[in-house]
Amino acid sequence: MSNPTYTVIFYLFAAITVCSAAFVVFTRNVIYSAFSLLFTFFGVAALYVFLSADFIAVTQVVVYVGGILVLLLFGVMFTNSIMQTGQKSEVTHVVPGTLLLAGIIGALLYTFYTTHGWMPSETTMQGSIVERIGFETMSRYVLPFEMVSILLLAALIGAAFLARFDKPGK
Amino acid sequence: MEQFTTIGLNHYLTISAILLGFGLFAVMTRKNAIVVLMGVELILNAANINFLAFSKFNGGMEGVMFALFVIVIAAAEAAIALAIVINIFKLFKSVDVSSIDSMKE
Amino acid sequence: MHSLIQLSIVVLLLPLLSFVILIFFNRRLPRRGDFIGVGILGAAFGISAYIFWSVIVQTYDPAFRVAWDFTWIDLGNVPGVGPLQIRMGVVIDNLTSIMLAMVTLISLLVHLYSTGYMAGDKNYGRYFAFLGIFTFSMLGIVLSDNLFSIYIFWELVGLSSYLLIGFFFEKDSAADAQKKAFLANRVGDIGMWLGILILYSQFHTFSFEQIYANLAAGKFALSNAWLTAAGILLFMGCVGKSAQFPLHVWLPDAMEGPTPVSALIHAATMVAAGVYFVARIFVMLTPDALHVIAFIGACTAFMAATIAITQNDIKRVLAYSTVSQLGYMVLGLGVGAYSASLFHLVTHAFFKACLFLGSGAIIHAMHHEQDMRWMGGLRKHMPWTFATFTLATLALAGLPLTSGFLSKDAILAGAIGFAKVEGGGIFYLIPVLGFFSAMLTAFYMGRQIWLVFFGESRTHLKPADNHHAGHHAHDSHAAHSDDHHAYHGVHEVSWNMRAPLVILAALSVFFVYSPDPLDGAKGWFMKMIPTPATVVGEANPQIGSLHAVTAAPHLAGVVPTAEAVPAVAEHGAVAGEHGEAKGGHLYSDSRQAEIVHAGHAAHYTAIYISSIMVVLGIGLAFVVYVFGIIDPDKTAQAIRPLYLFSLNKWYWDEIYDATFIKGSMVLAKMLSWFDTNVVDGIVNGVALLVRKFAFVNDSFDKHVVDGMVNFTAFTVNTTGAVLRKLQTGKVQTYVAMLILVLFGYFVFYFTRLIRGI
Amino acid sequence: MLSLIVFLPIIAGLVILAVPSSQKQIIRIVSLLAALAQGVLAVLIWRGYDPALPGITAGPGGSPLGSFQFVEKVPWISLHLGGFGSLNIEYFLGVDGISITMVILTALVSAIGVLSSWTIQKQVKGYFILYNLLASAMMGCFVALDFFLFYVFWEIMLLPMYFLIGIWGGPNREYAAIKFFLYTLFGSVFMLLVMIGLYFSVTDPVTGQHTFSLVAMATQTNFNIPGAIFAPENHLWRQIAFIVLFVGFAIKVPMFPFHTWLPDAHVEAPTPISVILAGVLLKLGTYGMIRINFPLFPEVFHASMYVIGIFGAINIIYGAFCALAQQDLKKMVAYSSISHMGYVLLGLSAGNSEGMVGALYQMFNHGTITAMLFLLVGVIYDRAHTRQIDKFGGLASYMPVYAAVVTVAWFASLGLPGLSGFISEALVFVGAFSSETTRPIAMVSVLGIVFGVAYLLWSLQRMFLGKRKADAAYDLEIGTDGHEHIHFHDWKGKLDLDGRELAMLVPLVLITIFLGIYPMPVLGMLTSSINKLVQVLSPVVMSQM
Repeated sequence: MSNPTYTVIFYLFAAITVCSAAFVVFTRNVIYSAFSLLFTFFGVAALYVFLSADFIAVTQVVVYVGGILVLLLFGVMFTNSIMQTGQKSEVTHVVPGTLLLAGIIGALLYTFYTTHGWMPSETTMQGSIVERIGFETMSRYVLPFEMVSILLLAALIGAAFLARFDKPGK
Repeated sequence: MEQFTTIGLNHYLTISAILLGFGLFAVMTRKNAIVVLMGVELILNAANINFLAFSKFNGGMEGVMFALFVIVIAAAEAAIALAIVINIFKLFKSVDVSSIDSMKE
Repeated sequence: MHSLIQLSIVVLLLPLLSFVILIFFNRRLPRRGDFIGVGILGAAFGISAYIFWSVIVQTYDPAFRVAWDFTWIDLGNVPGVGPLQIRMGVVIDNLTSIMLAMVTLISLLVHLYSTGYMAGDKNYGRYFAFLGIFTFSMLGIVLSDNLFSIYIFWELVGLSSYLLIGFFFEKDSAADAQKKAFLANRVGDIGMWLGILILYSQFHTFSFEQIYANLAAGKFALSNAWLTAAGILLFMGCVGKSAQFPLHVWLPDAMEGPTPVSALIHAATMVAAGVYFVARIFVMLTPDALHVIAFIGACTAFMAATIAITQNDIKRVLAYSTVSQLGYMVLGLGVGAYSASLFHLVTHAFFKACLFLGSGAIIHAMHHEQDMRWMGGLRKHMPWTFATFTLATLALAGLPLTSGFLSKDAILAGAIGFAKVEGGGIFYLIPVLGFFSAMLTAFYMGRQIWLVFFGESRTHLKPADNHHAGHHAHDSHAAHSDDHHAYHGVHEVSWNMRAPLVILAALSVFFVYSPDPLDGAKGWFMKMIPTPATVVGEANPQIGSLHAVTAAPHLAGVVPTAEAVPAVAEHGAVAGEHGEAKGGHLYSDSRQAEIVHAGHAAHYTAIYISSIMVVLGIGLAFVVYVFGIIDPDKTAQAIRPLYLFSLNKWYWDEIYDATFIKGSMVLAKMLSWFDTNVVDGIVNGVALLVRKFAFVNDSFDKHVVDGMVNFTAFTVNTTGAVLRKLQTGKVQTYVAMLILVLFGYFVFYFTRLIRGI
Repeated sequence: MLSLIVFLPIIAGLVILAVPSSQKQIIRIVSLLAALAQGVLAVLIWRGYDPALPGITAGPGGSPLGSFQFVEKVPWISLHLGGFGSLNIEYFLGVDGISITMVILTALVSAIGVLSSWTIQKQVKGYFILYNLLASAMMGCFVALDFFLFYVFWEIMLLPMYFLIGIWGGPNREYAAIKFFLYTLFGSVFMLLVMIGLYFSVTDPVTGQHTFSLVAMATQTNFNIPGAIFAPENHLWRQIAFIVLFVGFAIKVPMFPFHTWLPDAHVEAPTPISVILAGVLLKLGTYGMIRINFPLFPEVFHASMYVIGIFGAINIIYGAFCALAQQDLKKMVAYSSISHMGYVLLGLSAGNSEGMVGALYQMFNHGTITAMLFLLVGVIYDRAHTRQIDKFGGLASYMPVYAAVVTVAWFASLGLPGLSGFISEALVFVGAFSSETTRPIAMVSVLGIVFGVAYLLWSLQRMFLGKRKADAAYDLEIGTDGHEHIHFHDWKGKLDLDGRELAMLVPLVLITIFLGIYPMPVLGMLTSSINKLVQVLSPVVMSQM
């Protein structure tokens, strides 16, 4: 993949992802965090496209941006009065956290770059995989698929139950 | 230099590692439960990137499928987690995870 | 099947039918169904009379015998024995047909009599049902052809006796008496049962015929002592049922039953069954066994007679006289006077039934007063009863011209002959006791007649308190009150009670049995029932001719005329020749032949002595009670110990109570104590030991095993207290630790990587 | 057929499980229907039974067919134990003359027990489930021909019995239940050891493998493993095995020093359980002896005939004496059971056909008669709430039907001719006396007849005859018609026997009378089996007869 344009676009999205993720983590304002998380998700979705997983990318956008992020924003709004300016969230363990952050990232990178065992396959995945996903979902992964759907249903019902305001009997 | 111009596995892994690190940092240091949840989402995304990257460079479908399931489960997890957070807020009038330590002893 | 057999089975089953109908339906029938009981017995008597007529009168064959049997229990092909069956059957011979007629006749008369006597009783119907089952059982004994069925009916007779004695079961005395009767009978029965078992164990059959055939063939493998024992044990059944010493105690108490029952069961039939049974087994009794039987009979006759003279209860006197007369019969069998003994059985049945029914009439008329001391003068008020009672009394006392004279005399003659043949001094005790008892009999019967029928009424003399306290138990009807002091109620009984008395009294006269008023042996009875030849003669058991029955065909060839057949009966040269000719056709056993012969020789001696004795006895009664020369009360005072000894029935009840009954109860209590405390105590003790061990185990467990557990817990606790500090409850602390561990793993991993491992 | 008759009550129990516990009547009716169906099956089996086939040992060729009837034989458990070889357990049912009478008895007594259970009010559902389990296990014991299967049924029986006494019993029920349970368990534990030893000593002549089949074990030539623990030459171990098995069964009989659980269990148990206990369970002890103990070790049996006879005589006389001393009517009946089971032992010890037929017939008769006795005790206990003999008196005047049935039952128990108990006792004595070994014992045992009369008639007199006692358990009233009546405190039902009680008692009375007059219906089924059994035990028996 030595197409320079390709490379540049990759780095662009990589930068967006990393920077927005950093902003999510380091800003004190919860609202800012939430909005910058939006960019992170988009960036990640873009990276998925680079990884030939266009369907996953679309799913990422639909689920994360359309679902999870909205949920998070609702959460923020429920738990903070939005009109307050000082929606600062406190931090703790900053020093050990930073150290660990550096340590983990360093260690992982060290591992990645010193490992010589990454032997990319001859046949890398090319083109769209939507059809293959559909095929696999309905054949090999039909049981996990069904289980996941049931799990999702149960989780949604459970969540709705948990978050209800006026519980009967209380 | 070729290392930088040819986008290979390690690039994705590096991004994934950074996202993981940020996610962990958020989980560890932030007091607001919502932000902690955001950190968790970052970690999950990092994992997904890994899955897809290995899938791409290995040619199989396993990573893709797993990523798909991870997204679904992340959705479920987010829903549940937020419900819990809202309950905690109703109970403690706060979402500060460090102040919620009634399980201590 | 012979037609007589069919008829006899009908006779046997008719009373059972009466029982079944009456026990279930008596309350739904008019008159509580008494007409069914009487009617059925009438039919049974009719058939029995036909059997009697065709066997005894029409054909007149001393060897007559028909039998029929069927397989009752089939034990299959038994290893070591072969095909084994227990068969039941009936047999009819001369003796059976006589007994059948006698039993059904007396039973019929008692049924008839009871319609008057028991009228108004609340369990009237049940009474007739019980009479029915009794008659059935008694006929069963009579008709049985084997020991097993005799034993069965024997017990059933015991049951019906039990039911009838306790008919007024609300009285404690009646309930006691019925239990005592059954128990005493059972004691006798187990002896009989053991005797049966001895025979069965040798021959694997219960049939008389086969047992005797086997015995005659010398197949008895055990020693002779066993055979004697078998005889004595079988005789024990008779001891129980015929109330012989030492099991006689139940019969006087059995007078608690209704008086007609006393007449039927405890005078005429059931008690005679014992004698009948001994007669059936007579041929297998060894001389030793016969000696025992003779002595027991003599003792019983004497003892009961001495007791009878002091009793005041009218029925008790008769009861002891019954015991005494049964003693005579047993004595007769023991000494070998077989025919005489059975003859006495029949004559006694009639006159004693008459006496009991007469006493019943008196008791009925006197409103259930039974104490003779408060009677008297009834002669004028009850002439029919007086006449029949007196006639029967004369028969019992054994005055000439009566049936009792014929039979008793024959027995005593046999006893004298027996003593002569045995030749020992001690054997003379038997006739002596017999004659002495005859005198006593005459005395106490004279006393009874006088006290009851003559003199003035003494009803008013009866002390009221004594009456209630002491004699309450003798009242037959608890429902009737006891305050009939007045004399006016006494009157003759109605026809249905009078007719039986007359019939029975008529049967107590000599000409029914014998044309010669002095010699019963000339009569039809003793000719029809000759003494059978023993099968266990000690001289030569191997060649002993089997039985009177099997002997008879030989005789028929020798002596052509029917009258001459029972040669034994001819006290003359014929019998003598047969007797002395050892190994002859009739009595191959020399001893038996000698006794028969000597018995005939002693006939006139017996007549003289017994007549003198009877006259002495009656004279004494006159002297004491009529002329008042000897005051009975003063005499009683003079010989007070003897008087009390007699009055208290030789203290047998007390002795038994103190030994067997108390002994059994004490033993029972001891064993029960042993059971709950020792046997069960051991069980509980074992359980306790196990529990003790468990306690020891438990303390080991608590201190050692559990101590280790507690130590572990202590360690964990201390460690936990330290580690607890780490538990902040803050999620992020945990995450930090988690990541730290993760980091630690990386560090470890890298170290390995760097070192190139 | 046999499987059906065995498992029918369990099916009924499962049905009851589905019925709500408030529907007491439905539960009772389901149980009754099951018991009646069992009775019908028993009758069918009885009608289809061929009395000519002997049973006891295998038929021609070593197969149970041709000797046993209604045989059901399928492999059940087959385990391969490596070095120990393999464990072959079969589901093997079948009847011969010995068991068929017991099958009929069990069906009869079970049905009557259900009727008698009608008065149980406490936890009806649980009661009937346990009851049906018990009925199945009892039936199973009598038809099992595989030792292992027999043992399983034998043990299953204990459990419901324990609960039935322990929950529905009298005041001291826990003690009685525990005692019963431990005692019986003690016996059966050793049985298990002997059973395993037998397994490794016996081969099935058809398959050549080790077997638990009692049919194979009954033939001595099948003990063909050299050096096995119970091989014919191993006398000591065979004697030990015999004694251990015998004790195990003797506890159930119960035989003299092991009998003390019986009075306690009876006194505490509710009436139907007493009926089952005395009517069927005691028979299992002697049945086990006949089926297992004797044919498996005939030479030891021969050597110990005298001892068994002595214990039988002790049972007879000792039981009778103990009964004489009792104040509690039920305890008296319990001791009379001990006494009557002594006759069974005595008959068995005779070792000849008469004695053994008598013993088996006595088992059957004791089942019916004692069931009757306990039912009658239950009748009066329901009314008066006491069983003290002294608390009654004169009942015959007030309860004539009851008194009549009691009289029949009591006389049947004391062995009156015309009632079935007599024939069996007579045969026992005939047998015991015919065998020279047991002749002296028989002579002593005859005393038991007298003492049997003593305690039965005495109790009859104290309770039914005479008049009401001052401290009686009931009140005397003069009715409007001038007759005397009695009245029990808090008893609402009919004074005399009611319809249900008559329905229980009348069949037993009729059976007792019928079999007393004509015993062949039962004896006919027994004889060929018993003659075969005597033959199996014969090398010894023949020589001494």
